[in-house]
Amino acid sequence: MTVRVQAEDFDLGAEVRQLRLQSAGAGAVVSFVGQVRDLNLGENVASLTLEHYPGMTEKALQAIVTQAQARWPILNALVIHRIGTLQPLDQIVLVAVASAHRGDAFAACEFIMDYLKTEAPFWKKESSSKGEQWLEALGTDHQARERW
Amino acid sequence: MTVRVQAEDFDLGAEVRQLRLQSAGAGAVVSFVGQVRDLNLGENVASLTLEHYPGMTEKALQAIVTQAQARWPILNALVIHRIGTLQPLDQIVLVAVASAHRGDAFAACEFIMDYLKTEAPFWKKESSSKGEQWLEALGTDHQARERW
Amino acid sequence: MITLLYFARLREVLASEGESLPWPQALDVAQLKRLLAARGGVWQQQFAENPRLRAAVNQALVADNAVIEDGDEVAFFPPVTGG
Amino acid sequence: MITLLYFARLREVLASEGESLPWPQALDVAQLKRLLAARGGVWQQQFAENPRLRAAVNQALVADNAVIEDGDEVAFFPPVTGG
Repeated sequence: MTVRVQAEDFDLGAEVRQLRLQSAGAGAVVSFVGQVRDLNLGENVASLTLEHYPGMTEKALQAIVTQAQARWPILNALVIHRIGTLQPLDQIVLVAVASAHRGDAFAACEFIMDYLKTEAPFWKKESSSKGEQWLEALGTDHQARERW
Repeated sequence: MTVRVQAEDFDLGAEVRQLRLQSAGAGAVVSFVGQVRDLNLGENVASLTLEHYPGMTEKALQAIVTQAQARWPILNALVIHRIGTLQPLDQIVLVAVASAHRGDAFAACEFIMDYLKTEAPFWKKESSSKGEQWLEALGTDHQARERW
Repeated sequence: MITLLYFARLREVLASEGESLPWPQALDVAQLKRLLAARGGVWQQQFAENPRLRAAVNQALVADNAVIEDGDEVAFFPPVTGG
Repeated sequence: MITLLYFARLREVLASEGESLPWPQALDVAQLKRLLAARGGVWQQQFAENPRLRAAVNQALVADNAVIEDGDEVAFFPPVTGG
């Protein structure tokens, strides 16, 4: 189980390849990639800056992965979250889960994303043609978490 | 929306990159990779051979993707399924779905896999230390499809 | 004439990839299965005693009451196991 | 002493990344918020009138009744928006 917070981009193909080859008995890998949308709230986004709480972020992500492990028989999981300034269509986050059977990998991957969205201390500030503004948390993210 | 049946391997990173960059407004890409397990039914798998029904396979996959499009607001979807002889840890199948919001991408990707497992005409024959045998369809796959 | 195709384990058991069959009248899948089962041996086993047999007409999965017309492509195969 | 940290929009509004505060006795998060709100102005707005404010003690999310001990790291921030 690996958690990384980094400014650099990540290589989905290489990361998932490593994950699946290291997970003996894995038949399925589900992965989620979040990217900076080219349109957000109707305004053209010029860039997005991600701030985080060093130390707590890694602990929160690790705790989220540990919860997923306790709930589903997953073989391996990887979370990479970027920080700093990103451009439209840049990758923001990767969550990948390997398991013997696909249902567990789908559930655990979505669970990790839903918890990450509401519990991991990251904040997004958007620069658009209208200036800078902090993004507000979405009620739908809290609803998504409450399902589990 | 793209469907491919091929003997060659695929490059997850390149495929998902193309999918997300071609999907205006996409914030999320969920992808599923199925691989040949190194242990299957308790016997060492030496290789797996995938037979298909040319013509019908492509139609069935396209129909599955069309159903997913009708049910969720997805922006783009890709299905690649390999045929021929594969070794343990080889990739078998890729399903990737891009959407504005992650919940739709997760649901549509899992739906496509569940339908593919029960409706797309592929058959697996396993060569192991015990000889050759055709794999039997799993009841759990039909249960998975019935959920939707 | 109709075109018959057999796949996977069924292809091996029947030792045939398929065949052409004269088709003077529209019959349904159940009737075609009885016709093939009447050949006896493995044909009887596969087409009369195998509830897991699947059928497709013109490359779409169908139930036993689907009608087969002259010129159709009819495929028989075990439950699919891809993915 | 306790260490206070402010993040994101809160950091900008308070024009502070954090500070150290003498901590002679164990109080809870609600009491710390009242203490900070008493500074008035934006402090009053953020710590007394902002139901969306989140708190973490020693890098774990906590509710307002969590007790803060001498030496703790206490962070305040808006609802998170990562992913």
